Amino acid sequence: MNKLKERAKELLTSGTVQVVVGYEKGTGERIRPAFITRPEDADRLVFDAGCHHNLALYLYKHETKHLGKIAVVAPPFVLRSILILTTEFQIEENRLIVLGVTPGDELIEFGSFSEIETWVNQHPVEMKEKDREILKQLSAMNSGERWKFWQNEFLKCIKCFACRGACPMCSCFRCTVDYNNPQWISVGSHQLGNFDWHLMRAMHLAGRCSVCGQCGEACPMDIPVHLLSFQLNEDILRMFGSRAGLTLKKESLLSSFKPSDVENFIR
Amino acid sequence: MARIGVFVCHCGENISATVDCDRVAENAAGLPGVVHSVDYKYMCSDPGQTLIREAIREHRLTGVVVAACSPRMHEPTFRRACAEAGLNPFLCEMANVREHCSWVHEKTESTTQKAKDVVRMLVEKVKRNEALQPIKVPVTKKAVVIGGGVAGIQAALDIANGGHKVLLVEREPSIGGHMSQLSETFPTLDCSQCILTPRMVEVAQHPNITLWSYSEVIGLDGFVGNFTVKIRKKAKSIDEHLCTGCGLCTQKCPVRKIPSEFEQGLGTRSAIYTPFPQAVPNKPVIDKLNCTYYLKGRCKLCEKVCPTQAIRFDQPDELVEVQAGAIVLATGYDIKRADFFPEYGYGKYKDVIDGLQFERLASASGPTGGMIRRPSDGQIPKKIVFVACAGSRDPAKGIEYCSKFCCMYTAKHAMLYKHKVHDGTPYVFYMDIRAGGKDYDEFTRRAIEVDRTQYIRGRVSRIYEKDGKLIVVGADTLLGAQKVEIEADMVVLATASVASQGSEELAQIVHVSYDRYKFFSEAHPKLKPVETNTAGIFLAGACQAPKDIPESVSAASGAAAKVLGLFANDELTREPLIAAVNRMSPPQYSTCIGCFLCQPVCPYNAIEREEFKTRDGRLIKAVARINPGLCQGCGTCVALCRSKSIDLFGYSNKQIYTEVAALLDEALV
Amino acid sequence: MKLGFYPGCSVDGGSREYKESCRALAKAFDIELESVPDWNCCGASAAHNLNRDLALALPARILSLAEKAGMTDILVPCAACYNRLALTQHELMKDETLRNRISEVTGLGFKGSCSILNVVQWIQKYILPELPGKIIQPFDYRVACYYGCLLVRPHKVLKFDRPEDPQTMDEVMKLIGATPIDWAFKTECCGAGLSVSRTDVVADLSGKIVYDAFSRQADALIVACPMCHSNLDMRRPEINGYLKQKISIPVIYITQAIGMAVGISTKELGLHRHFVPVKLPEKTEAIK
Amino acid sequence: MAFVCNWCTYAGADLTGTSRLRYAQNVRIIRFPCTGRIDFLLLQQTLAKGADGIIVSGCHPNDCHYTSGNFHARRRWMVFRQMLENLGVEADRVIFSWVSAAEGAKWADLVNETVESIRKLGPYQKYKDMAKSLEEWEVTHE
Repeated sequence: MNKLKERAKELLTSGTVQVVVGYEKGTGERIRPAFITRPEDADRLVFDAGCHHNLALYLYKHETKHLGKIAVVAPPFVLRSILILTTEFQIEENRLIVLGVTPGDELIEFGSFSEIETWVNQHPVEMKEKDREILKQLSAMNSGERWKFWQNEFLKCIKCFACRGACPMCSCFRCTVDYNNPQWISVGSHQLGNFDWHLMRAMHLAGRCSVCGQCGEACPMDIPVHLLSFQLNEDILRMFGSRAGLTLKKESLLSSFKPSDVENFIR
Repeated sequence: MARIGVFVCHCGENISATVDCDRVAENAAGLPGVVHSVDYKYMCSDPGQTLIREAIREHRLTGVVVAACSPRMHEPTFRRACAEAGLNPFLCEMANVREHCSWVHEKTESTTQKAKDVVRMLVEKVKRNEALQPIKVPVTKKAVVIGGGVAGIQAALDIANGGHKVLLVEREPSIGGHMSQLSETFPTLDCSQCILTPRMVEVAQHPNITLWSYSEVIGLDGFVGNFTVKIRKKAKSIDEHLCTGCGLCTQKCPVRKIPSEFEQGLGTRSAIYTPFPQAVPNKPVIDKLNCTYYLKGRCKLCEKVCPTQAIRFDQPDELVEVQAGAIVLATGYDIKRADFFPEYGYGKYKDVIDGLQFERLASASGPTGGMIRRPSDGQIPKKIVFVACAGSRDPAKGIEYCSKFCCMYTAKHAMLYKHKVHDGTPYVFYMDIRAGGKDYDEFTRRAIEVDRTQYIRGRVSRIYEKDGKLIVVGADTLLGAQKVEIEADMVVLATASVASQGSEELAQIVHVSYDRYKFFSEAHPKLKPVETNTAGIFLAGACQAPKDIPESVSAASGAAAKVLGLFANDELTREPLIAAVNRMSPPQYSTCIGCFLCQPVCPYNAIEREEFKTRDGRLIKAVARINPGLCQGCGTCVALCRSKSIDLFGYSNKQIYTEVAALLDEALV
Repeated sequence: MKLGFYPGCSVDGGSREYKESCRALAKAFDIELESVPDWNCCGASAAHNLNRDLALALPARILSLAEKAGMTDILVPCAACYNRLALTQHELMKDETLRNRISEVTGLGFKGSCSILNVVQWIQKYILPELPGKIIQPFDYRVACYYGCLLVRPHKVLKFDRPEDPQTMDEVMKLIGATPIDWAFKTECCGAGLSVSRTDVVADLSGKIVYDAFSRQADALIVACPMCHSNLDMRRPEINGYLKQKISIPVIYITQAIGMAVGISTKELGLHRHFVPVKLPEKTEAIK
Repeated sequence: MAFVCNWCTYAGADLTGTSRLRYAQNVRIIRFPCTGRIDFLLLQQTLAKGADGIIVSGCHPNDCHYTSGNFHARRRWMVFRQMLENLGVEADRVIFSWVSAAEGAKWADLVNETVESIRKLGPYQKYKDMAKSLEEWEVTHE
């Protein structure tokens, strides 16, 4: 952690970067994202297991980008998000320094994005025990039970869009839900509107989700929305043998195809 | 406020037999926005169309729905009728109540109900139609043909004979391509040069053809009818207007040991050279990489001997931009070489050669004057082994396709060999003999039966040198996979034919798609074999896939016919049913965020990057833009776009959404 | 420097001299070879014909143990072990479901973070940089480098050298002063799997290899696989019987050859353990 | 409700007509340029608006008028269908098919079989109930 602080200080002092996006102590025990622009503030940086925000979210926002070159503190899920966002032209390699933090709290400074690619491929991530448990239950359910499960969950949704706000992949500035001619997704937080919203969101994340789980973390009503994407990710792996966030190749799942794709339902 | 007219056709009794047309029209009249609704016996007849025209004028209609047959049948008819009455044709829609309704259902209440529903859907859709203008683009009636092999020559001649200007671009110093290297051609065994060189001369002399040899295409902008082609004319270091092609310089040039490309390395050439005696244009170029003057700064012998003072050592490369309406790609193929076959010792043993090298050995104008002699010691080989499918049809080598012409030329080689070395024995290792084509199978049978070529069905696993012989180890699968070892004097590998060097770069320059083997992709494998996905760019010959001479020539003529068809018009009119990315005021410019996930989806490479910059050149935002000249309107990008920033004219989100809603909204039923 | 080491059964048993020469060479270059703790059989030659899970689980356990021990590079001198380990890593890395299943079988996690080195790769990566300065007695002989079947195949997975007419061993031998000959049997089968059961087949297959090297005046055969070695060396009486000729070309491990060049004693290199005595021509007679 | 592409299935359904093959009446066809144009949101909307079943049909693989639209569509449907299943939606109500311009009879069979199978499943009450929430919401927010 000291290494991280030192390196951040160095980068800021030398003027290599103008802002370091990292984590700091917030109110109480909470951790919050930090935007360090002065070397003397670098001591505020922290890093531990509680650092869960997906900082990739801030890397393409106007507010951070206009500060200049950025350095970001990146646990594995941020690394994967960075790769996806790079393939989608939202992040430029020469405007970003990535300070990777391994699960063993080691600092790795990546020389290039292709080094990140190699690293993330060698370090697969594990799902949380709790998530794994619910997914197991879900896949054991029949269709009707799953319907009930999600209907109950969605009933709680208040359409605050915190899930959207926490997700670095929701990079559009006008979301489909904000589109009103035609009104694809009803604005109100009623059953249909909620259902359509979550279905649409999961579809738009298909093949793009880096499995950080921040959408679920952000939900004030504790809906496990992240599991929609997690489960779909597993299905995608089964169907297409690929996972998002492991490559710099510009071949997003739904914008590519293979003539040999195999399905069993088209007559 | 919308003023829609509905016209229900009886189609004689074709519709009215099962659908109650009166009631359909009556029901339509009650729909919101419909101001006029009638039914008639034959809408498509003259009186029927007049009915529509008059109604448009009388009721000042803003949209028309014709409930009749399939739009695939009469949509153009009714749209024309609307246009004649002054209504934008794209404000006319058809409700299919014949093929999709009256003809497929019994006469019941619900059949009529279905017709009502369909009309209602289309009424709702047409309310949201926009007046669209057909896209008109002028056509520059000049074609650029890239590649001067037999396909390029044929395409250029056909277009030129059709009365249009052609620019033929060839990267080598002479046109002629691989065909000019061949000795004889199958299945007639007539001499390749004898049939090709007259065509080459015709190209050089044709008033409609400009030939730029030693030139390469380095850029392409624009779209069908309006391309700008950037070409680099490499410096030949001679003044072509002064040079008479006397050849004195090539005779006197002191650098003589350069392996000749034309002779496939079996012969040599000088540093100032014409590739072969019948070259077109028959004027030399200086190979700067080997010329003593360019390497060491002195020599200039050619300059001294040139009777017309045509040598120009300081000549620079020339960059030229050319306007063209159509482009024909005819860049041909290459064969796999050298270290691709370590198991065959190709590139290591001098007497293991490839098919093109054998062509040169067998050619009367070749390095041995047409005698078959081993490259190593000049001996006449008494036992010669031909290996077919060297690399082709071999997943382990990464080339899974069949190179197509090797079966035929291997049979030809065996024959030529036997005709020249009467006491020699030719062996052919093959996987299958693929001799589909006019007189082709007869030809291979002749090689086997008349010329006694030993055909062994099996593959060769290894070739190695031992005591001056080449030991060819293979299997004879027809004799129970028995191991065969032949002590040969020479081996000829029918190496796989592959996309010509640089074809991937060229494809990227001109924006055509290519397959995983880097061959250019046709627009449709069956019905559009010479078109590419980029309108106005066509394919001729082996740049698309391995092709023999007759196939290359027919493809070239096909491509030329397409170009002539295009040039028959002064303007191109295209249906404006294309996609577009929205635009809005700065600083947003568009709801598009420039993720460009739509880019790989487009089969036509129509999606471009548009950058908005400040006055001092700083990038504010990059967003997608759809080139209206390239878009064909499939709409795949529209469905993919997450932020709904792309829409498709004629099938817009609004239109289709309301179609769905109109059918299912119970309030309207 | 410390490196992971997976000896495997051959090298630990019948081909002791291979292990000895590896260790001797490592020592001479200040490399400590640390065996994978509690290693097991890699399952080569038998397991993958019988049971896919077993064939994957055996090497997976070895690799997992190596990962747990913090090893990043492991040297696997036996070509068959190398092949099994590399194939397993490849299969498990490309299929997550399979990876999870096999991890359950071994009860150990699998990350795939170890890089598996065959002996030539190990030499290239760790020995070559220091080598030029350490050669005290150039290995000035004509050598036939014999790669065998497992070192370079399947190319798609191993991505090591080229599968036909490979060159890496030749390049290494050139560096220690040897003259590698161009010959045709570099990757032909020696009959490894039949070493015990069908010595007649071995005599035929290995015989051709030995004869070609002999007829092209090689002074020694250089190998990198204990099974190749035992067939070409231990089965020499059968080979000679088959060839009806007495050929006494010695078969030397690449590690032994380098060891000799850098002056390690023949005893340390285990040269005395060979069946065909390692007799090389006197330097003056050596054909250049 | 049937979503079809203009070039293959729409033409195929035309052929059904010209061949005078009979099929069930309760299908309504919407013409698209290509299956690639069919947004999954449209399918979502169709169910929300009360359809009991959907047919989506286009050109067979390799036959797309636009070369690859149907391949992209296929991938999208594979993911979308899985998503529906994960959410407990009765995915069998959305039928996907390839019907070429020459397969008039296949179109008739497809419609008949689909209508039959949807009839067995009955009206999609669960979804309709959920969709009712929109009307209720609209009333309270008027």
